[in-house]
Formats: sequence, C-alpha cells, structure tokens
Amino acid sequence: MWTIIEQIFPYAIIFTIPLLITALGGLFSERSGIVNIGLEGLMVIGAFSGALTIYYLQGVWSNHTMVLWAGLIMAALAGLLFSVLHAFASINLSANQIISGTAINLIATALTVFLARNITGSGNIRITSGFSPSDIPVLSSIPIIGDLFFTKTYPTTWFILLVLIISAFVLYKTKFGLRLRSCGEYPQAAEAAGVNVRRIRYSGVLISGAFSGLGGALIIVTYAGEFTGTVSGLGFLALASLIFGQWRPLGILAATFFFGFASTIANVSQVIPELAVFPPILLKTFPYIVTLIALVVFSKSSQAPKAAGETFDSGKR
Amino acid sequence: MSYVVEMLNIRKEFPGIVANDNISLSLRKGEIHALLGENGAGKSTLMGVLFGMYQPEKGVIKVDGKEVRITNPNVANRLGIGMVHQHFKLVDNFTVTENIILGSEPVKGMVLDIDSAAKKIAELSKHYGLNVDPHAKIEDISVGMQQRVEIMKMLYREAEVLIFDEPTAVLTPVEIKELMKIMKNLIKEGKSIIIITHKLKEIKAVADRCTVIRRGKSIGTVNVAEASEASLAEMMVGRHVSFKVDKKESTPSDVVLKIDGVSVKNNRKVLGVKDVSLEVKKGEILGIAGVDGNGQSELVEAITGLRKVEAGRIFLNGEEITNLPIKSRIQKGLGHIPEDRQKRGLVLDYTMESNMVLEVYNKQPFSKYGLLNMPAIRKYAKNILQNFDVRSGEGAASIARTLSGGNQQKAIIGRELELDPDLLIAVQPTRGLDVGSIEYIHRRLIEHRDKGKAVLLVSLELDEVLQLSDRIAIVNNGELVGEVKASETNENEVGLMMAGVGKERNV
Amino acid sequence: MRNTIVSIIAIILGLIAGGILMLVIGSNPIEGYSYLFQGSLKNIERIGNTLATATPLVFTGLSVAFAFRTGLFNIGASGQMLIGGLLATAIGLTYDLSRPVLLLVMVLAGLIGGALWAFIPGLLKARFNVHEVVSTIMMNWIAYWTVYYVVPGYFKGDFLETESRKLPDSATLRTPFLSDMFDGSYINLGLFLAVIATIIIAFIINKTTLGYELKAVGFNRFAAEYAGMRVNRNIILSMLISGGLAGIGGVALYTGNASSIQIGILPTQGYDGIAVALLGANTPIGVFFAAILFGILYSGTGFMNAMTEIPPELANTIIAIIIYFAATSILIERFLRKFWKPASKEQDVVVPNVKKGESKDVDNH
Amino acid sequence: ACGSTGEQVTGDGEGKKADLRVGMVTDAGTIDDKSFNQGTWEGIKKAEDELGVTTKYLKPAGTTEAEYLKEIGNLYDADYKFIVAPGFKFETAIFQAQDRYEDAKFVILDGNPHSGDFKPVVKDNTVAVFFAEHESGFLAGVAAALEMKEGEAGFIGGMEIPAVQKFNWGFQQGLKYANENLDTNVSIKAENVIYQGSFDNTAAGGQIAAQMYDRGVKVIFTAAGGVGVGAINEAKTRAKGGEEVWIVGVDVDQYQDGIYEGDKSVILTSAMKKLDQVAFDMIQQELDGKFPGGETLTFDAKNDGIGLPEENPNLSDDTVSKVKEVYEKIKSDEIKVSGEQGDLLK
Ligand SMILES: Nc1ncnc2c1ncn2[C@@H]1O[C@H](COP(=O)(O)OP(=O)(O)OP(=O)(O)O)[C@@H](O)[C@H]1O
Ligand SMILES: Nc1ncnc2c1ncn2[C@@H]1O[C@H](COP(=O)(O)OP(=O)(O)OP(=O)(O)O)[C@@H](O)[C@H]1O
Ligand SMILES: [Mg+2]
Ligand SMILES: [Mg+2]
Repeated sequence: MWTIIEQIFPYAIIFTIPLLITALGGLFSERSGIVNIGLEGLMVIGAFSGALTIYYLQGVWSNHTMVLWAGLIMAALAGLLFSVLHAFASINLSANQIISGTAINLIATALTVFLARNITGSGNIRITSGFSPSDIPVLSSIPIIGDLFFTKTYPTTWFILLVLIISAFVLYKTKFGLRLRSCGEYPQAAEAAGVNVRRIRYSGVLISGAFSGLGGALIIVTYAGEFTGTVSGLGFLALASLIFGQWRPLGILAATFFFGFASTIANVSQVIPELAVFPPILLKTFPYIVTLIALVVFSKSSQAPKAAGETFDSGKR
Repeated sequence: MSYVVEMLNIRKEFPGIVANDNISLSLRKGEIHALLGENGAGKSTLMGVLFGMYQPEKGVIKVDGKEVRITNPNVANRLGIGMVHQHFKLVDNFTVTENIILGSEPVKGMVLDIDSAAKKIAELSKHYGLNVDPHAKIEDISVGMQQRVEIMKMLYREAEVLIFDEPTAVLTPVEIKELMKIMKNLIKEGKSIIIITHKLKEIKAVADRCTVIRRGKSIGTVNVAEASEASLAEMMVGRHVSFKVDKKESTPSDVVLKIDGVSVKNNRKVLGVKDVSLEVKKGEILGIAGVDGNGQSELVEAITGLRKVEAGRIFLNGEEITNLPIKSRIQKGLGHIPEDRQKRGLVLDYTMESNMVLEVYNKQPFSKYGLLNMPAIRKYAKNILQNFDVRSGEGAASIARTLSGGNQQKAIIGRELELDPDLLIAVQPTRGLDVGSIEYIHRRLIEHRDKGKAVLLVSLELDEVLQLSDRIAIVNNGELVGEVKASETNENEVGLMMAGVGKERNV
Repeated sequence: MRNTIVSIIAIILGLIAGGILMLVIGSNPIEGYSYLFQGSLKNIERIGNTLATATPLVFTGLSVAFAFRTGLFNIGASGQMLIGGLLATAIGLTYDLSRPVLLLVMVLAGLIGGALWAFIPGLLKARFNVHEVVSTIMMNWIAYWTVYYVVPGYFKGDFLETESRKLPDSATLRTPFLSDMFDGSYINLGLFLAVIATIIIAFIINKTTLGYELKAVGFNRFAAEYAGMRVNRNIILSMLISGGLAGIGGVALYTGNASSIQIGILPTQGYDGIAVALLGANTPIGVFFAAILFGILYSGTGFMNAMTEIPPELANTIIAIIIYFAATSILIERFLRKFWKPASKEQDVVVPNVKKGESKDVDNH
Repeated sequence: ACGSTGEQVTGDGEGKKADLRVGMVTDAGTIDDKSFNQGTWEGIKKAEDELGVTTKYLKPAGTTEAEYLKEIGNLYDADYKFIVAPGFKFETAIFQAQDRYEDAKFVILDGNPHSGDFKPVVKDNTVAVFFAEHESGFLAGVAAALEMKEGEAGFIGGMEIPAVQKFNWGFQQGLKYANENLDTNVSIKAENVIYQGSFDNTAAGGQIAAQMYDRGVKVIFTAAGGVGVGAINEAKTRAKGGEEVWIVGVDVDQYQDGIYEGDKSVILTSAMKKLDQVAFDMIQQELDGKFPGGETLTFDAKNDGIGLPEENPNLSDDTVSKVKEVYEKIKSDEIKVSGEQGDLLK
C-alpha cells in the first residue's frame, strides 16, 4: 500500500496545483466581497491563451522552459483581462454576481473555441511538451517525506506554493490584505474608513482572474498537453474547495489537496489490484461524498465573508 | 463668525422623495450643534451628504470658508470630517485596532504595524477617557464600547468635525452620561460636533445650537439655551407635544404570562438568564429595566420561542408554552416588537404590505386554502400604515428597505398591535423615534393595557420604563435583582438596582 | 414590465454583438440570422424540434429560478436531471403498464428522483448550514457516477456498454398525434408538462402562502423565524421543489427528446438553466420565454452553419453575450431612465407624503 | 478494393470540380479530436482538395438520436446530400434518415443502421462501414512484442464501445501470437487492461499510465482519445527523464503527438484504421457512380483498410519486415484474428 501512495503522490500534487491556484484566486475575489462563479471560464481562458502562446513560441524560441513560463504569464494576463468583465458588471454596475459569473463561463467556453478555430484552424491546441518533473537533490532522499514531496516535482508546483505563501502573507499581514478582508466583511465600514471599496474589489476580482488563468494554463503545461475548450469542471471544483477550505489559504491547500489525492486514487483504482476490491462506484464518488461529510463536520464554524455576493452601493446601509 | 462647516441650500432627491430640500446648516468652531427632526425628515441624508456618501443635486459645502466637493468619505476624512454612524461601521471579526487603522494603516516596510498602532490607540484612549481595549474583537465587546471605537476612529484620524448620528439610541443611561462627558472633552480640545438625536433632554444637556428640519426642509436654527424642550418639539413636529404620559392607575387581573425558574443560555453558550421567575397580569405593563446585555434579549427570546429554554417553565394564559413552536405561541396570543427591526422585524425586500401580514398571511381573510388574498392584505396594510403615520415614498407598495428606520419601527409596532395580542412583548419600542412618534406609541401601548391586555416592556431607557410601566423588574447579570412599583420608585433607586444593588422584593 | 423591456434589449444587444462578430469573420449577419431563425422556425418540423429543445430548459430554468427566489442557488440541476431521467428510464424499461399509467409513474419517478437528489443539499443546508453551491456540485458528480455504473449494471442493452436499452415507444413522452402534427419532430408531452409546471410555479410563487413563506425565508431567514415560519423545513421544501422540477426536466430529456440514457455525460441543460433563469428575471413566465429563445438559438445554429461559413461556436457566443447584457442590465436601465427623464422628473417634485401647505410654512437661514 | 480505386483516381483528380456536396456530422468530441472525427474529416477534406467536392461538418449539441437527426436534416436542407456519420451512436439516426431523405446518400462508419433492436437494415442509399480493429490491434501487438522482446504491456481504452474493445482484443492476440511464434516474451496482466470510462479525462490518462509504468509496463496501447493524450504526455515526461516507455497510438498515425526533445517520439507505432481513406473512397465512388449502396463493407487487412503506418521510425527494420509478413498472413487468412472477446481479458 505504501508504495502505491508513494507512486500516486506526485500525480495527486500535479492535479492539485491548478485547483489550488484557482481556488486561491477565488479567495481573493470572495474576500473582497465578489463571488466569482466564473472561475471555470477564467481557467478556460488561461488554458487557451497559455496553449496558444506556447504553440506559437515553441516554433520560434529555442529555450523551451522560457516558452512555457511565457505561456503561463500570458495565461495570467489573459485571465486578468477577462475578469475585468466580471469586475465591471458586479462592481460598477451592481450586477448580480452569479449572473455575471455565469456569463463569464459561457463566453469563455464559446469564445475560446471560436478563436482557436479561427486562429489555428483547430479547436484543439496541442503543445509539444510541458514541464518535466525532477527530484529535488538531497531533499528527495529524506525517508518518507522525500518520496512524497520532493520526488518528481514540477517547478510550477514550487512556484504556486510560493504564491500561496505570499498570498497568505498579503492577506493577513499587509495593508492591502486588511482592506481586502474588510471589503468582504462589511464594505460600508471600509468605505466609511476611506477605503476605496471599488478599487479593492477590482483588485480582488482581477487577482482571481490572473490566478485562474494561471490555473488553466498549468493544466496544459503539466498533465494535459493540449487545450480542448474545457477544463471539465475544475473551476467549479475550485469553488467548492474554496468553501470547503473555509476561505482560508491553508484550508484551501488542504481542501484542494484532498480533492487532488482522492480523485487520483479514484482514477488509478482500476489499475491497482489492492483497490479493485472496492466497488468502482464507491471509489469514483469517494471524493465527493467525503467532501459532503467533511462539510457537515466543519459546518459549525463557517467563515464565509459576510458581504460576499452582495452588491455594494454607497447609499445602502 | 467663523464656521468650520457650512452647508448651503442642499438638495438631495431619492426616487419618489426629496429628502433634503434647500437645507442649510452652519457649524461654528468648538460648538456642539444638534440636528433635530422627525423620522424621515432627512437628517441622516444631510449628514450623508456632508460625509460624502451622497452627492447633492444642488447646494454648496464650505469647509473653513473654502468651497469643497466631497465626493466620497475619503475626501471628508481628508477635510477633517469624521462620522459615527447610527449603525456602526465596524468589521465584526476584526480587532479594535484593525478597525481603527483601517483606511489609514501604519506600515513598517510592507507589514502592518499593528503594535505601534495599538500603542497609539491606548494612549488616545487614556487621553480622552475612552477606555477601549485595542486587542479585543468587535464581536466580543459591548455596544457602548463599539461606539467608543467609532469615536476613536475619528480621533485617530485627527478629525476636527465630528458627526454623531443618533449616538445615544443604543446606549444605556450610564453610557449616555459617559458619552456626554466625552463630547465635552472633545469640544475642549477644539473639535466641533454635529449630533443627531431625538432626545430633547440630551440636546438641552450638551448642545449649543440646534437646527430643526421637517420633511426635508429647514425650519430654523436656535440657541439651545434660549429654547425649551417643548418649543424644540413644537418646531420639529409643527404642533404641541406632550411629554407626560397620561395614564390611569392600572387594574391588573389574571396572570397572562408566568415565568417559572427559567434559565437560558446566551450566544456564548453560558447561562445568560439564571432562574428567573416573573408574572405579567392582564391590564398591566411590566417593565424590565437593566443595563444592556444583562439577559433581557435572552429572556425575551425564550418567551417568544426563538431560543431554547434550559430549565424552568413558561406559561401563557395558564397553558405551558415552554417548548411550543413559535407559530403556536403567536396563535395563542403573543405579540413581539423585536429588538432588531432589520434583522428580525422586517423582510426588507418585501413591500410594506407583505410585511404587515408577516404573522397572519396564512389566516383568513388574507388567505384561504393556501391562496393569498392580495386585496384583503392591501387593505389591512394600508390601515396600519395610516394609523401609525408610516411615511414612505410609495405607500404600502414601498419596499421596506427604503423606509427610514423610524418609519420601519412604527410599521412593526402597528403590525403587532393590530394582532391585538394578549401579551405584547415590546423591546425598545421607541428606539430611534422622534418625540411625536414616541408620544403616539406610548399612548397606544397604554391603550393596549387598558383594553385588559398584558404588556412586557423591555427598554434600556430608564425614562421610558419609569413612565410606562406599572411594575418594574430589574435584571442584572441574568438574574432578577428586584421588583418595584413604578409609582413608588424613582430613577435613582432603579439605577442602583440595575448596577446590581439588590432590594427586597416588594409587590 | 421594465424587466421584460430590459431583457428584450439585452437580447437585441446580444444579437447585434453576434452580428458584429459575423462581420468580423467576413460573413453577412443578416443572412446569418435569417438562416438561424429559419433553422429553428422554418417549417413545422423545425418548430417542433425547437420546442423540444426548449422543453428541458424550461424545467431547469424553473428549477434554478425557483431556488433563487427562495434564496438558494441550485447549480445541481444537471445531477437532478440525471437521477430523474435514470429513475424514469428504469421504470419505463422495467414495468409494463398501460401507457397513461406508465407515463404518469415515470414522470412521478423523475420528480421524486430529482427531488431526492436535491433533498440532500437541502437537508445539509437546513441542518448544518452547508453551502448549497458546494453540495449541489458534489451531488452532480455523484449522480454522474451513479448513472455511469447503474446503467451498464442493470439496464444495459445486448451490445452497448455506454447507454441503456432503448425505451419502447410506448414508454416515451413522444406521442403520434404530436409527432404527426409537427411532421415527425421530437416535440413531446414534455412541453405540456413544462407549460403546466410554469403555471404552477408562477402560481405558487405569487399567489400562495407557501410562496410567500418560501420567499420570506429566502430574503431574511431571521424575520421568517421570528414570524413563526419553519425555516429549515422551508429550505428543504424549496430544494425539493427545485430538484423535482429538474428531475422532470431529466424525464423530458431522456424519455422525450431521447429514448435512452447515456453514461458519461452531465447534461448541459443544468447549467444552461442558470442562464435561462437569469434571462427570465427569475419569473416563471420569463423563464418559459427565455427557454424558448434558447431553444431557437440552439436549434437554429446547425442550419446557419450548414448554409453559411459561420462556425457553430457563434450561437453559444451570442447566448453568452446576451446573458452578459442581462447581467449588466443596469446600464440599459440607466439608459432607459435618461430616455424617459422628462416624464419622471415631474413625478419627483410631487412628493407623495408631503401635504400641501406644510412644506413651506417656515423658511429661514 | 479501395486501395486500387485510390490509385486510379490520382491521375485525373487534380483541379476537377464536382458538384457533390458532402456533409459530416461529428460524434461525441470535436472535429479536432486527433482520431475519430478528425480522421473522417481529413478524408473528406482530401476529397475537397482532390475531387473538388464541397464540404461541411456540423457539430450536434449532444449525442442523442434527436440531435444527430437534426443536424442530418440541416445538412440535407442545405443541400448536402452525401452525408458521412462516424460512429455507432449514429445507428438509429441513420436508420431513420435513410428513409426520410431518400435522395440523399449516407455513409455510417463503425455501425449499422437499425431501429434500436440491432437488426441491421441498410437501405440502397446507405453504406455501413466496419473496420477490423482487431486486426489493426493485432498488428500493433505483434510489432510491440517484437520491439520489446520481453516485459509487460498494457491497454488503456476510453469507453467500452465495440471499436475500442476490438482494438484491445486484437492487441492481446497479437502479443500472444508473437510470444508463441516469434520468440518474444511480452505479457499483459489483467489489471493492466482497463477502460478508463471516458474519452476526455486527460488527467486520468496520465495517472493511469504512470501507475502502469511504475508497475513495470513498458508499452501501453491507448485507444482512448483525450485519455490517450494524457498517457502520451506521461510517457513523454518519462522518456525525457531517461525511462524507456512506449505508447502505441490508435486510429491515425500518432507519431507526431509523441514527439519530444526534437525528433524523438514515444509513439512506438499506431494501430490505424483508415477512416480518411474510406471517407475519401466513398466520395470517390459516388462521383464515379459506383456508390455501393445497401452494402455493409468491412475494411480490414485484405483491402488495406487497417494497418500500421508506412513510416515507423521507432520500429527496427527487422520488426517492420516481420510485421509485414504477419500482415500478409492475415490477408491470406493464414492468421485469423478474432473480433470477439473469447477468453481474452475484458
Ligand atoms: N437611499 C435612499 N433611497 C431612497 N430613499 C431614501 C434613501 N435614503 C433615505 N431615503 C428617504 O429619504 C427620507 C429621509 O431619510 P433620512 O434617513 O435622512 O431620515 P432621518 O431624518 O435620518 O430619519 P430618522 O429620524 O428616522 O433617522 C426618508 O423618507 C427616506 O425614506
Ligand atoms: N436599499 C435602500 N434603498 C433605499 N433606501 C435605503 C436603502 N437602504 C437604506 N436606505 C435608507 O437609508 C436611510 C438610512 O438608514 P437607517 O436605517 O440608518 O435609517 P434611519 O432613519 O437613520 O434609522 P433610525 O430610524 O434607526 O434612526 C434610511 O432613510 C433608509 O430609507
Ligand atoms: Mg437617520
Ligand atoms: Mg433615525
């Protein structure tokens, strides 16, 4: 059993990372008071732009790794730009955030395939190859931990974990973080204190756009290798992880890792005789059922930002 | 004369209503200036304009003689204008320090410098006698302390002009006294203050001048020293107002509510009400006096069914209701004017007419076989709103949210009285109401008593309790410390008991 | 009324934006739209297919809208459809009842299946305050895998692992009289169910004490509790109704538009239901027409593609843009207000609750 | 048959303008799926280039009979009266369409029109086409065994549909044949034969492939669309890291998809079924007035409808020549490959 876990672990982590960064983006948005159910669409945008960038650059630029990073940057930028639509609707126009997010999802999936076909002639954009995993010297030889965490790791994984740490720092230790959280809890208070609620909320939404874009592209450069017009529900799963993780960075890390691990187990269960004793339906539904149970267990302490989802206009008290 | 703030000919419209119509107000340096007006007169709106929350359609604002455009609260802050809002603008799960520094945070490098801020706050607190704990979380501190945090916010930003919107409505008598003291301190330090309040006594006590507005228009500005409470009231409502509550001696008969050794847990999961026994009889008003947070809310929630009773029993008209669902209690004759009108009292997104049948929508004639009868509902609602002089942009069809707080309150009271309950529980029934409305509400409560019904009055305003009640029960720390006859006691005695000094039960 | 105008303007703007996209890729928008509408409405058969396409969307739209109105966000309509469809299919494949009885039982089974699938999130929300967005997403995937294993396990045909046996004609919602009337199209009894459901839901929301209660709970559960309403029961009830609607939507899809249930697919109609509800401003009648519009757009795309060089993704893009315009309808409203300013200005001056004479008695400063 | 007709055409095909309008309706998945839909479409596009026909594909909103029929109707109404439908899921739709649109021609790939009872009814305006995927899988199995000599092989299928199953069974028979006759020792374990359950779960494809490789599998035959893409990615990653792992592609020559580090590829070979060729040939025959309406055709080794790619850079010459021999033997019925499960795995 242990070897199985050792073998699965790196793959669970790869699967976790896009979820993690997207949920983290959602965290910034919701903590600023804007619910973003457009995460799925933003991921699609990121996957598309990342794939497209890499697809073009791979021909002209010989430094393979740099090309991939360039793809990630473009993906984040595209996600950021696209999220302006959501920000504009829900912040400037006090639109219903759910509607706006739904529109984002619809537009993203339709538009990317439309563009892909018009630009590359195909709805699928395939990149030659993504990042390569490697073992971290020294650390990977530590017993147990080395095998789990430092073997077959991707540079992007460490990068996203760094982003996570920075995010937690920003959220809890900086001026911006304080303001962001106040806007999600009680924007009227923030406004009265002279905080520009709109600007903060814009930042929150744009960060979520950039992060989700990144998340979408990470799928391409690690395990998928091609853009196919969908991220198959990962955006919604990220949203679920955000809530499951109780709107906290570490909570999100735990929640997304749980999803990553559980779905990897479910995916590979077919190949593993030891797991084949369980009915497959149980294995496949395992992550979802456990999430429901966990939500019940943690239900007592909901940390939802109080004002998330409410439109804010200065007049209302 | 030098004015720190001049608001000239301000006009502000909302859909269907002109909230401020050509109103002017000038604030002298170092004065306390009261702003008086009926509910919905436009006071909060006017201050909202000064604080940059609303943009006026017309008019000029000058600060220190210079014309300014206050486009948002930030601008106001920069101009040295601070405001304590009626509903506090504090983030519940932030600490006092975090709330105070929000918007003008000190940083060390990139990191928030919480420690030095906390130190500065502690100093300020000492200087002005505010007594706030910089590290406490807002959700854990009393309302009075929250208000002091609001004041601290302004001081921290070195505001010169301080606006208070109904600061005393939520305070205990002791806290009010403290606040008055603080305000005087502030004036001494050269600050200038605008205070909105419906309590004429307070105006007389602290204000130098008073501007009166009525239905969006300026009535005039007077020197408080030259005015009496009666003349201020008359200016405000346009007719004579009587402050004395006329009432006959009560003639209590059968017991309506009997509380027998009841204990209730509070939000912090400890006993907030400890072994309380009480009786309220037909034809009497029992007032509960006590400092806020001494178990009144928990007790009321236990009677109304909003909170579980840990021990003891509750009877209504001789029938035990301890564990009955809320609906059956209402059916058995319980009416409730809730403490928090926006949280419990109204569905803010419903129209007023829908709100007026909140407890009876499923009864005839408002519905039959599960179908609503809108004409009947409309008629019923119109009647209540008219009787209680509830003012709003579009009458019964107004969305509850758009009504001023005072008018929301009147509507709730009207609704509950219309149910004609055997027992009416009135919690802070006149909080935030103007004197005209208070007079009216008081009259209606006494009428209710005189019809032979029972009233349980919970109020933080000692005046109100003393004036309205026939008997007064005093609570402290969740326990009943004593019971007195209203006619045989005075403010002092009750005040002492509220502070926990017990007295033999008489009655 | 205002909502209707706003929705219509949103639709027009969305179509205009789509037209611009067509221009950009070098196609003629007038031609494109003409084929789009011909594709969905040109002849009686196509009209029938358009209505059939719209039918499940009416149900999921109602499902989402109903939940919305009661303060809940049901994004689990897909899963509820699957389970509703699965139960109905199971009944249809298993029992040999007379047709009216069989159909009735199938519809009921669908309703119960959907309701059951929504019951869990409802219960979790009411009892444990679990966010229904997460729980309904989880339930979607559980439904997906349930169908994935149950269909091949119990209802598999002789040759195919990936879908159930085909329902006998007598066990589908298609009826000869409708099919003939609409020239062999897929229109089916589901449409009647959809009309009935729309009316019933409109009725419940607007005219009944139940609707009054559910909305009150949705707006302010504390006030509802204060007034003696059973908040938890209402949340669950709301989810049950919402899920039941989606469940019947599944019946319409799998036993009306199709004759078997396929595995490995989460029906997109569940998510489209969100858009339909929103465009319909969460009112049942609005939802009905929004669903028809979506039916027209989805159904006409193919013909437009066939007749022009406009790619199929364009219809989706247009729908998305319409939704976005509906979301940003405040812009439209502002515009309308400006447009009608002269009329409304007069109104503002006459303040209803200021009695004449009183307003100008004292003047000072 | 089709090999020969193909040759006939090439001479006079250039620049010819035919007024045939050819339509295609895609199956589940997109036109760019790098296998099934795309293969068919490429054949149609080739006909456009070489034979001058007009072409169009439509993508249905879903995969129900109603949706398929709607798109067929759209093509028909737009005057595309030669309609190609790839996939068994079209069976019932084509069954109805062939009656409803009598003046149109239909080609259904991988399926037989029937009314839901699996009793084939191929009308005069329809051709049903099957491929001997098992023979293709067999050749791939032989090639893989020859190249590996010894070790473990695996199979990842998408959904459990007939075409995928036949690839699988053929592959297993191929391995067995090589072990018995060609002196190899490549085995396949029950746990390494799986159907992932979808054609689009790339993540699962990668993870499953990783498990198999970790458990000593050297070569995996994927017949799984996007799931296969995930597996190919995993293989590339490992190959870059110096591991020796291989993938056998499916449907079309997937060599390009497996390229890493310049010109190396993890695609050992591909078990092709020549969808493009068949689509092209059908159009060609229609133009020549020889449309085999009413027939059910099977494309197999005999008519070169299946096979391995011409170019197989990863196969040694020895392997290529031995596979060629086997291919001939299949053609001559000396080797019989079964399209049934029998006692094979899954
Ligand atoms: N944002 C708003 N939209 C519409 N109407 C409003 C708005 N704010 C205030 N009003 C209306 O403007 C009028 C003045 O309200 P305002 O809150 O200024 O009254 P007030 O004098 O503070 O009353 P109170 O004594 O009850 O606090 C009221 O009729 C109120 O309904
Ligand atoms: N969404 C809204 N739409 C219209 N008006 C609103 C809205 N929210 C608040 N208001 C108005 O804002 C004003 C201020 O609200 P608030 O509850 O402080 O009233 P208030 O009259 O000052 O309260 P109180 O009676 O307790 O003194 C009210 O006049 C209310 O009508
Ligand atoms: Mg006010
Ligand atoms: Mg007020």
